[in-house]
Amino acid sequence: MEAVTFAAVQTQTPDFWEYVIAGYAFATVLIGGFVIRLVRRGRNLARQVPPDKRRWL
Amino acid sequence: MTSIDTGLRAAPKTVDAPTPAPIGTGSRGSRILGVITLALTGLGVLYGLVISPPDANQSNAARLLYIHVPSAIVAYVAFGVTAFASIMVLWKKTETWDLIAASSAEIGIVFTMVCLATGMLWGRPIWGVFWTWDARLTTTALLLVLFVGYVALRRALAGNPNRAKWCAIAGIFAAIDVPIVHESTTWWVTLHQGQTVRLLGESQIGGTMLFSLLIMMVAGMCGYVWMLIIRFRVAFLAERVDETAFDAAIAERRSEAEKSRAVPTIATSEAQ
Amino acid sequence: MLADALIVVAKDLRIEWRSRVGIDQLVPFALVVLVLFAFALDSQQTVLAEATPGLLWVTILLALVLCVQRIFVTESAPGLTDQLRLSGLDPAGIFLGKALGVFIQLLALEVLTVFGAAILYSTRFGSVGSIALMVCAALVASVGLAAAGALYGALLLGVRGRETLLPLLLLPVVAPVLIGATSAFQAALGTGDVTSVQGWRWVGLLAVFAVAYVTAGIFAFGPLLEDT
Amino acid sequence: MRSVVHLRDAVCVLGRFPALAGATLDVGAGEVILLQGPNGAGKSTLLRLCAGLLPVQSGTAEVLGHDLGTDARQVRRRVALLGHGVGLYEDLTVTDNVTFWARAAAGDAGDVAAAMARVGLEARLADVEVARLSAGQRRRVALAVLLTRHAELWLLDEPHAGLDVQGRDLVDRLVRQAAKSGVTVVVASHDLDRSTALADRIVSIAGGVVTDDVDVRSGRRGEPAGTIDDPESADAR
Repeated sequence: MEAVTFAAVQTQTPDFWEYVIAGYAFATVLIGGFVIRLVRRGRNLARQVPPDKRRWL
Repeated sequence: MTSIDTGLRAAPKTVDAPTPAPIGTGSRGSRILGVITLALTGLGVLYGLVISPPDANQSNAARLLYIHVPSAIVAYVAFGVTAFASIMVLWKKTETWDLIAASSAEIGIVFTMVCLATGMLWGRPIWGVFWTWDARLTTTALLLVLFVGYVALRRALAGNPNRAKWCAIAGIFAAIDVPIVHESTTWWVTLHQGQTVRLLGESQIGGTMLFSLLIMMVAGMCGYVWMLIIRFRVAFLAERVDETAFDAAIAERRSEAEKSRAVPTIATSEAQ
Repeated sequence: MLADALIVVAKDLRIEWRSRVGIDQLVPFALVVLVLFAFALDSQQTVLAEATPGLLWVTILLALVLCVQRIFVTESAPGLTDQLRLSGLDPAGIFLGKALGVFIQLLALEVLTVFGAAILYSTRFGSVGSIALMVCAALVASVGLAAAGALYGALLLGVRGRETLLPLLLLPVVAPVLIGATSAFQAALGTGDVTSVQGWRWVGLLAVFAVAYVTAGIFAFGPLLEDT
Repeated sequence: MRSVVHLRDAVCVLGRFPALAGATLDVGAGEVILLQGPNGAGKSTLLRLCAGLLPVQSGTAEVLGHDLGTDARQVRRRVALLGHGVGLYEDLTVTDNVTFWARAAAGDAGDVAAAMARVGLEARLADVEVARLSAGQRRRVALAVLLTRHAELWLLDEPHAGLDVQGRDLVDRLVRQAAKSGVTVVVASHDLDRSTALADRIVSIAGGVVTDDVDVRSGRRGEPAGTIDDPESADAR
């Protein structure tokens, strides 16, 4: 039953590239944005802290 | 866990090296890991979008799974690390574990959002709907809300000396909830609706596809460890900045006392 | 620990009795929500009858947030937390007392909303067995809700933005109770396709939640109140 | 002499603000200390620290023989704090309030009646809700609560504030009686005339450190906070 409806869907839209691109773009923007903000914040903060205190543990 | 520890422990060595102080939060260890992550991600995307064939049932939509599945795994690992670190905060009472818990939770939120978004984009063409009240989806969505609450609590408690402890308690409570949420949503779904998730099981995962998935998983884990290291360092630096401000505040407070040292003579002579 | 809990709960109930916030505000609020659901869904009562268990428990959850706010607002008067920490009361006792206070108020609200639903949504109650299921589910669910509520209420005592943060933190945590209690009520009222055997399994899940949160609360309240 | 309060360079932080920036103070058993200093000097913080309610950031802080860093809970049961906030439930009556705190401190109905009689809370007020009391009356109720605790160390923050003459006399009387029975009392006050008549020593505090310490009877000025064993503790910085 489901396989039938599914097959119907598939013949109408043979590829789903728009969804794939959207998904990859979303992941890139979100993770990339997070990373860029993180690195910038790190640089910003590092400037305010003397090097001897910049030991990571 | 071990990989994180080594990553963090290896870092001071590079910082202590006689080179000028690092500009940012990078160290040699983290840079190597970052390059590996980028390379793996690039390879993974190449495999995922170009080399691997479209799935027999799902056509190109299967390519979304190369992001979806790894991000789900990373998200769960990240929240697991937060829960573990929260326990360690209550036990060892160290700043390190508190910062690890906070950092990991934030990264977990990012990956959960990626996981949910790609899941929805996959669900629309394959299931016909963006969202279905499937047990795993519901659990993941609740997990996101729980840890968003955790981060909100951290922000609200900024500057509070008890923040580490209170947030650790909130983190543990959020984590306790996860298995209960999972059980309840599983039962709930089995009672209400059935088949939606079956499609994935039917399609055979071929060699190239499996390889793409594996690469992305490794890339995701490397990325997680890298982000954890950097996020931890950012949090660590933020604490140091606060400390410097605190030292200045102490000095200022004491100079206040110096200024008023003349005053007590009046007060005491009055008193006698 | 239990003696301390009784001292605290006696005090809280006395405050409730004297201020009458519960009777004057909480009960009308719950009834207003029930009426709003009726406005929102339909006047034909078919959807309402189907959805009654869920609507009941959403109402209870909203009331829980207010109830927790209220029972901890009384503790936020100047100097009170200091005195409470100086008092020598066992933190676990304070937790149990607070949770018991929420529990008693919730039970009273549940009885009232069930009657309210019976009238407004024309709910039909089934056999003795299904009523027993409802009573048990409500009792066990309330224990879990009260424990989680008391814990997060204390966590946010003295935090700025507490009013908005409490629902954000508390409501996702009690989501399993909503699912479990709703399903158990569906089994009892026969509105869903949940059998009564499954209904009792839901009570089991609610019990797991209740035990987890009561235990964790007893252990976590000490450090929460300790502050040092 | 065994000291009841023993602070060495105690630093205490409120949020990110160092309310105490290295306070050094010793208080002997049975002494009555007047704590004076400008607003924001750290008096209230010092009292709350001594009650075991605040964490010690650095330095030593011992009260009643217990280290505040490790077992503040042991201290809390044995001290009484009269703070700016009176710590009463608005919706409860006077009797209900005193009874609740007495029961919390393992007292009984006898304690409640005795305490209320001692602070002169007439029967008329016993069944009035705290919300309807004046500031001075609330202070009296808070004093009754304080008495039910049978504490070894009293920490009074501006006890005279908001009280009429009879009320102030009552505070002084209670402090004298307490001191006679061996209770140590630390009073923070701006009402110097009254408090110096009461106190054995006057400790000045400013900017979160102890700046002066004078014995009232001998007029002798000790090094700040009697730092015999550690002369440079407070001045060194």
